[in-house]
Amino acid sequence: MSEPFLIGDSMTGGYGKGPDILHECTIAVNRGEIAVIVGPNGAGKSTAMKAVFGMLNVRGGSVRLDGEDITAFSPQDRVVKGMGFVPQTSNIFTSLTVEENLEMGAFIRTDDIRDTMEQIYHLFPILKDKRNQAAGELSGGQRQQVAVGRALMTQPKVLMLDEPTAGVSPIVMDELFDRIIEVARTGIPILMVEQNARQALEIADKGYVLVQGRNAFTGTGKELLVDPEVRKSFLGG
Amino acid sequence: MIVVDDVHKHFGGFHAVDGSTLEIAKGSITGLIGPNGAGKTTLFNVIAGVLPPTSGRVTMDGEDITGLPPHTLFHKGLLRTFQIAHEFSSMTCRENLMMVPGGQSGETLWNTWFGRKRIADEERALRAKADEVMEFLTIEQISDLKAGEVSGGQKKLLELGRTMMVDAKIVFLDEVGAGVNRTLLYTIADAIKRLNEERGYTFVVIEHDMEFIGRLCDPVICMAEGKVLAQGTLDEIKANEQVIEAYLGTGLKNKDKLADA
Amino acid sequence: GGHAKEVKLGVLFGFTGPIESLAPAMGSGAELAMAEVTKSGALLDTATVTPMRADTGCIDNGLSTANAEKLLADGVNGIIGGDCSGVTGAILQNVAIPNGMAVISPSATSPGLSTMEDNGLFFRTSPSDAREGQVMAEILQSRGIKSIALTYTNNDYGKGLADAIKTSYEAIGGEVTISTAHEDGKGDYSAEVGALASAGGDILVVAGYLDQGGLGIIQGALDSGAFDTFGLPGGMIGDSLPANVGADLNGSFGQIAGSGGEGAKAYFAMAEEAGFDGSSPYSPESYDAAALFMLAMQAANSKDPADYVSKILEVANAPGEKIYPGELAKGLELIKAGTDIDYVGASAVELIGPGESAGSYREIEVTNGENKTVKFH
Amino acid sequence: MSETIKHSLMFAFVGLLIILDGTTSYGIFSGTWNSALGILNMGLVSAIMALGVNLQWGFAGLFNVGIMGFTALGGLAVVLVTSAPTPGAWSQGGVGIIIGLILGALTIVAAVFVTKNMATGKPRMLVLAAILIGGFFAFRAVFDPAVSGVEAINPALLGNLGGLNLPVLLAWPAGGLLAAGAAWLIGKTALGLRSDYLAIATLGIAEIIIAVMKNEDWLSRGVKNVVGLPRPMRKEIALQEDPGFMETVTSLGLDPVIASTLYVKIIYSLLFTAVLLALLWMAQMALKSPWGRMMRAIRDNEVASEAMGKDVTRRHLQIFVLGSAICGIAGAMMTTLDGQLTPGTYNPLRFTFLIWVMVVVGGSGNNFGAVLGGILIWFFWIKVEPMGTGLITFATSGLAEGSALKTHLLESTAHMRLFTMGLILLLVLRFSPRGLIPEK
Amino acid sequence: MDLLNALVALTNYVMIPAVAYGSQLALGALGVTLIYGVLRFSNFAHGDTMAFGAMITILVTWWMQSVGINLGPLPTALLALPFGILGSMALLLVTDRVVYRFYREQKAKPVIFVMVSLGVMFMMNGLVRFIIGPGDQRFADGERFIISARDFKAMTGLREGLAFKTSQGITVITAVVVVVALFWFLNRTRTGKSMRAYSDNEDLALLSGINPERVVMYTWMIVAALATIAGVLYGLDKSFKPFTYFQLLLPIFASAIVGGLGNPLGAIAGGFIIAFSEVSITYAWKKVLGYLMPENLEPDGLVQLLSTDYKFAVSFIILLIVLLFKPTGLFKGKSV
Ligand SMILES: Nc1ncnc2c1ncn2[C@@H]1O[C@H](COP(=O)(O)OP(=O)(O)OP(=O)(O)O)[C@@H](O)[C@H]1O
Ligand SMILES: Nc1ncnc2c1ncn2[C@@H]1O[C@H](COP(=O)(O)OP(=O)(O)OP(=O)(O)O)[C@@H](O)[C@H]1O
Ligand SMILES: CC(C)C[C@H](N)C(=O)O
Ligand SMILES: [Mg+2]
Ligand SMILES: [Mg+2]
Repeated sequence: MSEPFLIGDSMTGGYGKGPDILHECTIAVNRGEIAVIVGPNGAGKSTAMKAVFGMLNVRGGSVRLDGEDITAFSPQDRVVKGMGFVPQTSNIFTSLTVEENLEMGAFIRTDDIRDTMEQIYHLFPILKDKRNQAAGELSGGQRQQVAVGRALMTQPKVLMLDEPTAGVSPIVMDELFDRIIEVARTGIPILMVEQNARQALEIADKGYVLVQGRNAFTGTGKELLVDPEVRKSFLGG
Repeated sequence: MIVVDDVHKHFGGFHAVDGSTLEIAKGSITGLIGPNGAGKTTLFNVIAGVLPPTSGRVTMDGEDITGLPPHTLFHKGLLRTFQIAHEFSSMTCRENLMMVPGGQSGETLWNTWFGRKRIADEERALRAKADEVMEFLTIEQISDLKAGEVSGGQKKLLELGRTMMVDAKIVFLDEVGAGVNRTLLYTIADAIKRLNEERGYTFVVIEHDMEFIGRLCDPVICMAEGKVLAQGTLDEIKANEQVIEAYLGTGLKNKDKLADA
Repeated sequence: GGHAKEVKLGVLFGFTGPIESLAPAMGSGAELAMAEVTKSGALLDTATVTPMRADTGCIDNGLSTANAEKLLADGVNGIIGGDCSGVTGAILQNVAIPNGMAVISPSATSPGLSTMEDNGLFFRTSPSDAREGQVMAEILQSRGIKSIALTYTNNDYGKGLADAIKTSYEAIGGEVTISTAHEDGKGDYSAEVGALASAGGDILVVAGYLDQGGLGIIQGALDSGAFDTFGLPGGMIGDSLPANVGADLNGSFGQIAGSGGEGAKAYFAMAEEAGFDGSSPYSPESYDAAALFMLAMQAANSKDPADYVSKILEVANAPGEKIYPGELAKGLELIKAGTDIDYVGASAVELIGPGESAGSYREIEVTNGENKTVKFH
Repeated sequence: MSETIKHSLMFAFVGLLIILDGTTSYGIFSGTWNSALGILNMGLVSAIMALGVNLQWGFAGLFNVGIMGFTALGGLAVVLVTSAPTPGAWSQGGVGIIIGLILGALTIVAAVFVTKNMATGKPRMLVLAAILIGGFFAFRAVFDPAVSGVEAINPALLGNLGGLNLPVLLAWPAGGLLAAGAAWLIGKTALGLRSDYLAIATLGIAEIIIAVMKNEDWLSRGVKNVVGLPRPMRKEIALQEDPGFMETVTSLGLDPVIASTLYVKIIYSLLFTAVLLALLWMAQMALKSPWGRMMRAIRDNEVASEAMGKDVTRRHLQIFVLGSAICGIAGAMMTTLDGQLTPGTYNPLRFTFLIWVMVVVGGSGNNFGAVLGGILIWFFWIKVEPMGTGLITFATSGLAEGSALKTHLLESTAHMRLFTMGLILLLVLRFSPRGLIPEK
Repeated sequence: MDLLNALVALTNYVMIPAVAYGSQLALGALGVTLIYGVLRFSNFAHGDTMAFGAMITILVTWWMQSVGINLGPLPTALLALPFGILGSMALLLVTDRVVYRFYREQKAKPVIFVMVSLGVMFMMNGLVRFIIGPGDQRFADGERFIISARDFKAMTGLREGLAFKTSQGITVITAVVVVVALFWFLNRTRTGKSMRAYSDNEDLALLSGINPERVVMYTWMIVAALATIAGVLYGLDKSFKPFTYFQLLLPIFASAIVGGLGNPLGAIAGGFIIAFSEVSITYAWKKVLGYLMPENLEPDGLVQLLSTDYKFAVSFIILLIVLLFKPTGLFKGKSV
């Protein structure tokens, strides 16, 4: 089996000097694939994402991107390497306008960003109306859209989303998943955490179930969806 | 129980709530849905006294509560959760819960010096109650962690847990489900139902998860652009053309493409 | 009385804080006198005199008392200080008087200090504000000035002096159009200048400090054309003022404590040689304060305050041979020989009843960018 | 457990510093108990102020930078309570002053009433303007002549109304009350402000209080100062003249002067310690109770606390008044210790920011931290001078005798004081960024 | 004629000084507000930074004067200014490296930063006095007045003079230019926006590829420039004295806060509010009314609302009133 494009390989670690939260946890995603992480609250999903992004002290294991070991890289360096990330909480610049938020997403790009911005506005029309409003004044769902838009602006080589659909309305969620599929089909791997797990797993090529910082189940999206154990414990029956 | 009468809330020139009129029946579990930015949270904030309405009136059991501050409303039995979790981040999760009940005798300075016995007794009871709530929400393992250092979903659960610390009359839940594991969410739904049936709490629930709404709510109110768009049972709402267009949508377009690949 | 080889004198000024720019020259003045005496070897069988500096912050009672305690602990035989009246009061009440330590302040001029129960331990080489008010009123009258605008630095010195000037001047028929305070060390004095200009008057009298707010006020008044002649009480007399303001100050006049000018002139020369500005306010008074201590010790043949305080008035006042700056050795010898002396010093010291300087004054006029003494009062 | 030991050790360390200062004259230490107790006494006062600030900041997150004002009010209380009434002051204008003040207050009350009860619009503006302008001139008309009357009475020595001629210990609670009253007024108007905005508002109010105390001579002689305030014990001189005291002292083989000065200082130490311990106990009990929990919740997230039924405004006001009252008490104690009220000495650096340094270095949110910080920082505030001198002597020891640089540096020694203070502050904060005894 | 005289008197004693003083405060407040906006703390060392920058400029000015370099009618200090800016940039960058960075890494609370800046203030305070001493220093040269009161009277024949100093002119012009430049920089340039983004959410800035240390460095450099410019202009107009610069901190903070912390426009507005309230409320109207009123109605008293003793108090009262209506300042400032 060839090496996945992005892999967090048996990562162990926790916050600061605190106890380990991840225990030999592995998550990986291939080019053009969508990998979805699900699991109960506090299982360590977000922690795993942060570990992959270098925002955590990883005490064991490694992170590799396109074959390169990036375990020791700082988050900014990973951004430069082409990784984009939408955290679960405080994921927008509240005092900047919507448009400035998007511009900041494209901070490391040097080419013309106007097209991408139009695409984002097309995807989330509400943001176009609010482009000059401070992002902190938006509704919960709108903020979430800004956050995802920001990450898309990066035109990353790999996109990591922590619960991108939390709080967005069904119609926008559908749009969002559509867009995620589209992005994935352009060859960009997508790693995301989702609590809207059923929908997410439906479009996922690969699914991970994390429990207490460990890999509990791993399989294709479909496999996990039909697994009765997984359904009962994590997908709401 | 709650009557919202032609409430407007403007931010500068923007009409976030634009003439909403609705009624929440005593003992009901009312669902409040609508597209992002419809004004649901803003309406909650107006009812709960966080934001003064630009115009309009809110009454609770016939009493005008427009513009009353949140802490007064709390003591009248009106509780709410926040869409973006507002935990007390430097306090432990247990303390987050224990601080909730009003009228604790230990909140009076005099008693902290001269009524220590009574405080100790009250504290024991409170602690037991808090532990019980956390156990129910499956977050007992984080009870001694600082609330700022727990996962996003756990914060939302804590948020919900606070409303369970006191006997409320009416509870406004703003997307408690976002970011909460579905299996747990449905357990919570059962609990809400139980509170509603056994203790007669009234609930108003904002949620984008139709399954959750379906399990719980009757009636369901759909808002859009600051106004009430439709009202009825979930099935009625789901069948409403306007609601579908503005809110529910018709599902994934790309799904088939995905299958092709 | 001990004849130990070392006499220690505390120098307790606000080396930091609002008057940090005055304090160095004051300290140097006091130390100059000590060095002079040490070099002469004439004090108490060739005793050396060691200065011990400590800070008052000018406005920090806590720091001042603590530092006074520290000086005592270090075994000083007298304290020269404090500088600002506020902290001086605190030092006296809390440290000096309880411990029977003698204190001579060169600059604390508040009348409130006169009546403090000081057990005869407190002296000042600066004259009283009330006296200066009279002198100034006379000078104003003699120059034919009918009305003045008056501004003062907002502390007990400024306020007391302004009150004195106002009362005396009005008593002889002058008009004070306005009497308003200014705070030292602030940035901008346009508001004060505006009010003063509006009130009008023949000249502007500035009862402040020449390198503090007083300078700012004069600068502002000149720049805006509000006044072109200024009345300058003691705190405003010093070389730095004409130097800083320039030709525009010519024609302004005032008075400063000091007689004959002989003593002062000698002192300025000595200071220049020692490398500091002797004409800086209260620098002469500081020299004199130190000198008085040492002369009194000599007269009592003891460095114990209990013995020598009673001698301070004696050496300071007539009758006796006049002693000027630079002649401390001579003074000490004379005392030793049993001759009475009258210390004049750099600031024409003459101590009166409650132990403060009686104050004779010289009238100053600024001509060609220099302070020229024109008359004595 | 080890935490407790560590913190006890820190207190022991501060105690040791004081003891060393009393016993050895090596290095920065003075070697006399007078000096050591002097530092301790102001340290205790500082600790009380720090306790008050910690209450406001550490418990409730109120950024009060007006400590100076409350301390000064405490000092004012001492004058108003203890000094003798000025003969004739009341007939010469005292009554007029009071009437004038009442007029002024009525004007403001009327203005507030109108603002609250009339509909917005032109008529309200007009009425308001009429009330304010009319009130202002009425006030000036009554007040100004009365003030001149009082201030004309022997201005060099009196010129003020004087006080109630009561024992000085009563002035301490009175200082607390005066500060509390002012804090209540301020809190009612300004507590809606947050963080640095509240800070500048309180700073401004403190400046206003000082401006009033400096310029209203009828109140406490303004910048002319009130000296010779009474004390809660006999003066040293009186002791030295008291045969009974002398007898005891000589029988113990002590120096009478030292014995008398120490006697006074020890009594102050005991009094201050008693006040400090009482306040500390109260603060500690409050902190550990549901009240403290509520306060922490409010500090943490006001919106959520409101939603959980806590009356944030009222609680803020409560703690603001309490904390300020404590500062007022400390201010009164300090003025008593100084024996004089000198309004010109109040400046924000010394009376506000230094206290803040104490709280933060000690560990904000922790009462013991505040107390430790108070005493320790005061110790350094006094001792940075010899330390600075030492530093500079050390730094220049390598330089050639008489070199220009060396002379220049030695001449500037005075400025080493604040320099060293800064250095110490940075060092302490570097090694314990959350304070010496951090909040748990 | 009388009307003109009244107007001229008012301009001379109120308008011109307030505008100049306001610009000086505004320049200082810009630095304070920028640090607050980006690094999120109130920097108490700002006054001493101003003093330091001005000091370097003065030393260089003296040197230039001694070798005969000058700018003709303009003060030589303008030529020396770049050196002062470089000097204070160096100082601030070193301070940041040695002191502040540690606390940034610790994610210390703003109040810790405030206390740390107090420590830095004490040390800079000593440093400046070590080098140049605590006294007054003069370094202004060139043409002192654009128009002096005497000339004005001669030219117009009015009884009242109008003085406009070169330093005032330079101050006002510089203030305008600097504000426009800063505003443009913060809102239009990438670096400027990244500074605002960093101040908003540090972690997220990191995720956008913004290098925080770079942002911090730029901030300090701009602050150094602002502080030096403010310090030098102030020194030119009034005089240079370390203690005054420390005292200036208070009105500067008041300006930044009343305008709304973190907002450059607010700093400007705040500077003028503070300056105008200090200068105008305590103004004695006697002179102006004297011109305006008929002879027999001329006022006896000073017609002064409040004596100048209360000028600071008044400016603070105005500040309070503004804050009561606009709790985060005129321009919706930040609060941490
Ligand atoms: N403080 C504010 N200033 C300006 N506009 C605001 C403010 N708060 C909310 N809005 C706007 O009001 C609208 C309603 O927001 P609200 O939060 O009520 O939406 P919502 O229905 O709760 O949406 P969601 O489902 O996304 O939470 C949004 O368009 C939002 O941008
Ligand atoms: N900042 C933090 N500091 C210390 N511990 C933390 C922090 N954030 C989270 N934790 C701990 O790490 C554990 C895993 O948290 P994480 O956020 O990864 O969960 P999650 O799987 O993303 O849950 P959710 O679905 O609720 O978002 C939690 O139990 C929490 O206690
Ligand atoms: C040195 C001076 C500022 C002291 C002043 N004469 C005073 O009495 O306070
Ligand atoms: Mg998570
Ligand atoms: Mg919402």
